[in-house]
Amino acid sequence: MQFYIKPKQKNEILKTLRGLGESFLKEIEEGKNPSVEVPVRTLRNIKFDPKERKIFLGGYVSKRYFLHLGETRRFTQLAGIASLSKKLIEEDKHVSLREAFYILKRTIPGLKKNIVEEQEESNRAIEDLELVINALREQLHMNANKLGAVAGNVVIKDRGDLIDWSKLGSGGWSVPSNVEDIEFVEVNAKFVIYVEKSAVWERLHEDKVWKKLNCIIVASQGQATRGIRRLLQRINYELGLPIYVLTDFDPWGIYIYSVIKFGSIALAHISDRLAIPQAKFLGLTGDDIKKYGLEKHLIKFKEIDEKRLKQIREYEWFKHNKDWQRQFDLMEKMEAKAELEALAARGITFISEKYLPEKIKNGEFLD
Amino acid sequence: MQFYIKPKQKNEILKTLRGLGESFLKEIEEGKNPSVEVPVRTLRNIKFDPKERKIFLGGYVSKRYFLHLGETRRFTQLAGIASLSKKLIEEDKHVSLREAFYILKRTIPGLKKNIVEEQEESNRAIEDLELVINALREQLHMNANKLGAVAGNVVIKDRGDLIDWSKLGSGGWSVPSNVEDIEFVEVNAKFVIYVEKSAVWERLHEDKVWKKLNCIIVASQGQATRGIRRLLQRINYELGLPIYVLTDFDPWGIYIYSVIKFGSIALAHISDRLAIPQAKFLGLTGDDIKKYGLEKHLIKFKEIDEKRLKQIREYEWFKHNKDWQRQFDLMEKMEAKAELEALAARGITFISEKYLPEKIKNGEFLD
Amino acid sequence: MTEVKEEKTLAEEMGEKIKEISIAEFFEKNKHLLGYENPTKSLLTVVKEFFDNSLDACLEARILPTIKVSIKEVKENVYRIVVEDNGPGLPPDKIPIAFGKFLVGSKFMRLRQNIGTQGIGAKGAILYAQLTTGKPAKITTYFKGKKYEIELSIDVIRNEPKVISRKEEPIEKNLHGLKVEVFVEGRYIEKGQSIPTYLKYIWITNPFTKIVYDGPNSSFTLERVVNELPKEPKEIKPHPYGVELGRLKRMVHMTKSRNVVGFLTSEFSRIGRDSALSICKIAKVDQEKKPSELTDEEIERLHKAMQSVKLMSPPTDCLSALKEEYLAESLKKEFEPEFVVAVVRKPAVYRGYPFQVQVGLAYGGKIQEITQEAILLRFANHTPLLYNQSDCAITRAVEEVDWGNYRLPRNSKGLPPAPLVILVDLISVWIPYKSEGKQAIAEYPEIIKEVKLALQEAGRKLSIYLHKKFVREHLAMRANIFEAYSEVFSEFVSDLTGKPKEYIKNKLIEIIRRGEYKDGEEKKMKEEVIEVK
Amino acid sequence: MTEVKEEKTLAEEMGEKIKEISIAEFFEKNKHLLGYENPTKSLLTVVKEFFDNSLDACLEARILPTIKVSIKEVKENVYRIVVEDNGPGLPPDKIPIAFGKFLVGSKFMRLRQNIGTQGIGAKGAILYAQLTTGKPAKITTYFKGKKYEIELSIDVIRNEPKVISRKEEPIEKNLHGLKVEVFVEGRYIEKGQSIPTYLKYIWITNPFTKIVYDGPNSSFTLERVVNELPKEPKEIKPHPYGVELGRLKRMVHMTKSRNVVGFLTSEFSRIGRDSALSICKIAKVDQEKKPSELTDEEIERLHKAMQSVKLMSPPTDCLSALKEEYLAESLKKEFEPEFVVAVVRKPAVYRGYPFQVQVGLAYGGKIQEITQEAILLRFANHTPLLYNQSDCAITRAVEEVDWGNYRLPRNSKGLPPAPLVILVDLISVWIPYKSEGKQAIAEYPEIIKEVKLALQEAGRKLSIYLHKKFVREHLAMRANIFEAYSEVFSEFVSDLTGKPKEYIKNKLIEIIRRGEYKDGEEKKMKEEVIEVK
Repeated sequence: MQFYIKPKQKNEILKTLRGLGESFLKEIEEGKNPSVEVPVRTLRNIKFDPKERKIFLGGYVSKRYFLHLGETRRFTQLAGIASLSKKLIEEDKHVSLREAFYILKRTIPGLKKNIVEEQEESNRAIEDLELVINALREQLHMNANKLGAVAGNVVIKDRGDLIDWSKLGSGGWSVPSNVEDIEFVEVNAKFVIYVEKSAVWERLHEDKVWKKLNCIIVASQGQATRGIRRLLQRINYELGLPIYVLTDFDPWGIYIYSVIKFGSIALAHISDRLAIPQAKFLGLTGDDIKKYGLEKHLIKFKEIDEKRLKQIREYEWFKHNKDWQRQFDLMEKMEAKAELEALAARGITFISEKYLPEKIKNGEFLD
Repeated sequence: MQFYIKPKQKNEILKTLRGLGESFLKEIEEGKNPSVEVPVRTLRNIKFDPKERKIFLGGYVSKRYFLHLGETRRFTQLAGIASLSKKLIEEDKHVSLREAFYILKRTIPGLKKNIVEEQEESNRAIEDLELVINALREQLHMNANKLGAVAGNVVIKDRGDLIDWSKLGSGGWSVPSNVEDIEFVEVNAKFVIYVEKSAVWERLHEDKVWKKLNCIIVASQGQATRGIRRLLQRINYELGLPIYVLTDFDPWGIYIYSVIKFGSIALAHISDRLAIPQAKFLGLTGDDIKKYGLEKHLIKFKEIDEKRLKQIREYEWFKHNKDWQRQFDLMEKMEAKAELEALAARGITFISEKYLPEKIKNGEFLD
Repeated sequence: MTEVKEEKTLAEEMGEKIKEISIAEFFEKNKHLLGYENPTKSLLTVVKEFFDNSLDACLEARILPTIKVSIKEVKENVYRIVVEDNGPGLPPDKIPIAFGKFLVGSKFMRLRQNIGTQGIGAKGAILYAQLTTGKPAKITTYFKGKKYEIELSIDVIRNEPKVISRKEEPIEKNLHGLKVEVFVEGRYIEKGQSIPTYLKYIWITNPFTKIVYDGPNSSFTLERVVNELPKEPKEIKPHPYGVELGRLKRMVHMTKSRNVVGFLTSEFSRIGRDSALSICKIAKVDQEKKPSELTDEEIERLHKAMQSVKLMSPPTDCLSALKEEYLAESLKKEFEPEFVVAVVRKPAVYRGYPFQVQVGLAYGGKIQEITQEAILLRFANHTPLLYNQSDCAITRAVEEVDWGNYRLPRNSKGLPPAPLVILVDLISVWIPYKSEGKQAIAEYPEIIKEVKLALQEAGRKLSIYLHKKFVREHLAMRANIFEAYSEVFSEFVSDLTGKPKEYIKNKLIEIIRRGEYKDGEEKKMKEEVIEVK
Repeated sequence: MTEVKEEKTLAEEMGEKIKEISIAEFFEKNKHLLGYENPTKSLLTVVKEFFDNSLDACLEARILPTIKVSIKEVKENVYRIVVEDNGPGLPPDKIPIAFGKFLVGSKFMRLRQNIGTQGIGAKGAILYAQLTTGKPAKITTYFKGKKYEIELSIDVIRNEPKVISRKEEPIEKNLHGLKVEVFVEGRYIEKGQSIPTYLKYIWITNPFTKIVYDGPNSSFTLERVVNELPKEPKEIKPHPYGVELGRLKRMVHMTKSRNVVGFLTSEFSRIGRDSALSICKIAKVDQEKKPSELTDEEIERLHKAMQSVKLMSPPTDCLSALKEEYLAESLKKEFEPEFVVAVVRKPAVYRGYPFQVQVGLAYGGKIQEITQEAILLRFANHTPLLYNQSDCAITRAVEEVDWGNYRLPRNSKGLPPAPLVILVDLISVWIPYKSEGKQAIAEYPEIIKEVKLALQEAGRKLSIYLHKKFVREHLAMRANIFEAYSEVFSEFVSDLTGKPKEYIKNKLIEIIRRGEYKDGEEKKMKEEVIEVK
């Protein structure tokens, strides 16, 4: 399976969509039951490669049929999304997942039902289509939520505008939900710091970290959006810059890192292919807490934190990793978490002027 | 009471902070109990002016004393925040609320307690200080969360950069949490559309609504952040542009409008003074649902929606407004809400090409 | 010295205070123990006691029962209650002790399934009547061509009947039956834990009974559903596994057998000569010894040995369940459901007592209209239990069943939220009630287990019905559904390929009308997984 | 013709089957009704019955009780139980009926507060013993300078004692007391609903008792906390409000009074001559009529009239609560709390029966170590109730109290999660138990209300304590707190003004040490609001 998907040419995708329709048509004309092959996304088809340390979909596909009571609805939805996607690409328009839902939602004549009743259904159909034609939903012109900002010595081209990420004042460039079409015009940075909190991003931005360390700083709020993940992936694969992930020292922060690096484990779904196996963890560690004297600034674990820690340390990709297990042990022993903002207790600009430069210089990453 | 606070000069604020400290010192030197007057924020001091239709704080202040068991802690925290704020302004640094918390959090010698234990405490101290010295927290260099994007025919200057909001590709400018220091250099727009969802912002942006209608489009996600609200206020007061608020037809959307227009009703707190009384409601109405045939795309009310509707229609500023009560009646009758995305069912660009131009042209605002 | 004297006087004084009270006096003071706790329940209890007696009498005499119940308010909160049956009646000279003396009965020590067993119920009702209204009970019996009317009350102090009047008059020779009339204080209700409910429910488990009810606000007649009595339950001897040491001792001293082997084989069920000999051997007791000469130690050893030998379970012809179809039939009559099933389990044993469980489930139909939660009807020996539902082994068993397994809404706590009537009837020679009120059954694991097994068996049958119903409705819907989806699917394929929608649609409908896609095939298709590397 | 004959034979046949059974036989078969439901509870019940008897006897004789309980396992699951008291003993000739015949007792119809009243408990224990181990009970009494040892069992069929042996030997003249020894099957546990728990709890409400316990695994002695018996409860006559019509009729026929007025004034409490006359007037009954000549209608009218006249509540000297300080004292001894309060309510009336509630609360101290949820101890007439807690009027009342009102953690459901022992003791001449097992009290509104009032009164006292504790700790902390905060506050003011921190701090500490800021003053300051336009 291919891991990184290059931005496809629109024509290429249009061709695939048309091909899908034609395969249905052929079966119908031959008097057969229209069918489609969808890669299986159950656990048994999710693989982890311990050497390469990546999650990927195995080779199982399941064949679905239109004339099957349990599948006819989902099959129809898949075709509906394919049809919508074709229209969008042709008209060069994008829709949000919610809009796609409303567009597909209409009554099926003769049934007291709509083609989709809940957004979950259209979302699932989009995921199905991603798998069937091996494209990202963004390439199908369906966007998730937009969130997050970026700054750094980079000039891009987007919708005809030249945008200089170093000249956007305190705000930065607002990362769109779809980054498929942006072009990197000039890149003058050595790596990327992704931080899980926009407040910390503002700290780094105010302290001109991207200028001093010659890097790009990116943030969203909490779990990285698809737009951000795709942006990071494109920078990593196309520009070859390392991605450093800066999070709190807690199970949630580490899971944010894990998703960027390995992909999400929500039952195998194309977003796993947004993974960036080369990403490195630059966030707080148990050792940092001692080193920078943050012991007084820990937040006691709640039950849910403990539970999450237990889960996360059992993930295949952490389970056999001694470094990470050591961190989990430290966390378990402390029964507490540490936030990036706690570094402010050591000085307002401590994170920018001491913590980050030192860690990066010494290569204190976790992998 | 003054409603709109002009960006204050840094020196002015520094002077006020120093003055606060000196008033404490004077009392101490006179052998008195150090005291401070804080405007009362309980309900009885929240006023609504039915003519001007705005919420404001009445003239009650309560006198607080340092040597009072119930107040000494909060008093100390107030002084702590004042001291931090002075330092930040002098060094021209900003911190997030979370950072402020960690900076203030340290052990009080002789007590098994920190100056602040929870972020709520430092937040409250910041609110207290805002009231005491009549400044916004952003002017005290303490920022809330950053969220949201803006686009339009506007050029601003921020941290020395000239930023053109019309030339930022699909992303737009990421609005910082603190907009006190931005300067409007060139403004070529007639009004502002604030929309409660970033997905809809992307729709409008893709459809070049800001270009076609000659306006500015702003979005955050859900309730507007303080940065956004302040930005809207500054545009409204300083540039004189009307603000139109585009939300779903449900109690939550209407409350988003209400906060932008009248201020938040969370117990009287300086953010009420972020209000924009001239803001108008451009969101979906009960009439739009009929007019644009959205009846099939309603979402049934849950109990919590009904409850919220009951609350909101009783607010002083809606209670005596016939237009709004009519909308609430419609909503109550439908027992359902309508989302902006539902307009996509009538065509992908329907919202941009038909709905907005028509409503704006016909002046179909609610006030 | 004086102190000592005083103490002794005290002991004697206390000794002198000791006196016997009668069981009637005891129950008079503790009437709540018999179900006379509040006016509503008391009224129900009075009717129940007489009704149960009538039903028992008819069954004993193998007569198809016809029982009339009349309740009239004579003044505020005072009711005249009459219960009349077509049973065998009683000889007039037996009436006084049968109705006027506690702990007198015909069924106390018999090991056979009966409703009443304790010789308390009817007397309690009469006692309650005289306590609240002061009026004696009037018992009428039709006996040997005469009608006897006897008015009596209970002499509480002596626990003896007091006959107040006795009339007789000639009647037709072949009339028979018994009638009881009392006046009681109480409160009458029509719904819920009420007399009409009681009568309707008892009729379900005794569908060979005709009930004529004439109440204060309503009258009804419940006709016989079945014209056949259930098989007559037999009396059995105690089973060795259920006998306590103390009781064994007493049996040893009362037996007429001349040796131990004879004693064991004749006084117990399921002990044959071989078992008896091996019991003696294990107990190291001389098999020829006269029972009355056994020492305490020997009896103890015998008792232990009896528990240790392997014996057959007690005979179960002492129990008389309904035929499954009769139970189903009466449930159908009462609730008009769309589906009904009855299951009668094989008898099982608890502490040496045989017992048996019969259950019925009625689903859907008119039940939908009544409620959204399942209705539970509890019975013991075919008699409804209306109170203390939450505290009963039957309820516990019903709640422990996972109804979700049977295509019903899953019950997280309590009963499933389905249009369902659940009937459970526990039949035994000895029902372990939690109190004399006889409204709840003790939570013995053996009983809970049997009830659950019965319900699960019935549940499986209901599940089969529900599945068939589903498939039936399903197949009819199938073609419709495919054609409906084809409408939009064709449109989408048309969008993707440019071919006209109608063309595609017609082709699809052809395929559908060929109807080659069966359920089994579909399943297979669904599981078809192809490995592509 | 043949059919008719058969029917008649049937009626006669059924008549012939009727026979009397004894109350002993009844309880043998229904032993679970007396608390013999399972081995653990049975063992406890045996001890409880004998212990309660001993305690009652001592109280009756006004002797400070010393009661010894010994339990030894003689073989697996068989225990020898001995309960011995220093009470008055019983004359040897009374022993057989006092211990070997059901429904014999000295206290049954007396309206006075007693633990046992039904003449059942001790016999039930002996019956259970002989049923499970076949061994007779051995009763020893010290009487008039002799020690009598009587072995007896119960003839179940006849409900009569059967004396097996009788020994006597001379002893010291002033020895007195009674000892009971039985062998029973059962299971012994040490914690929870166990015999040691029972003894510890009964000692709390009877702190004038010395208890010597010698168990299978542990021994302990609970010494008297108080050397004074509570006042002796008096026997009272029935109150007219609590008398049923049937009972009135019986009283009318048994009275020795020669006229109605005499009857009313002498047989009831709270009817004086005036009340009696007005009852006769309302009832339209000739006041001079001989009671035995009253017609049923007249008695009925009298009964009604008695309910309608205004009468004083029944006298309450039939009840004997503990002194509050004694109750508090024994709670303190048992639980070592930091605070304890006892409240004894005035007597109240339920259905003509006087009753009284005493409660105790013990808070903090060692209790913290035991549990995080409040412990509830329920008592009826000073006897602990260990089973069926969830089903009891006392529990309901405790849960209905909003403990949050008394500076305790608020209870949303159930008991408050506080280091608290809640003791509730219901005292009455007639406790409305839910069953003979005597473990739960029926939920009469009058009882629930009184218990709640008592708990609320105690709660208020606890609340005052908790408040004082808070203030005490608070004042001590005050100066410290101000000085600590001054440290950082001075630093901040120094930051803002540039003055040296130490200078500011020293000035502040001066102000604090002047100590002019009292709590009251603070409050006033807090409310000070200045209007500024």
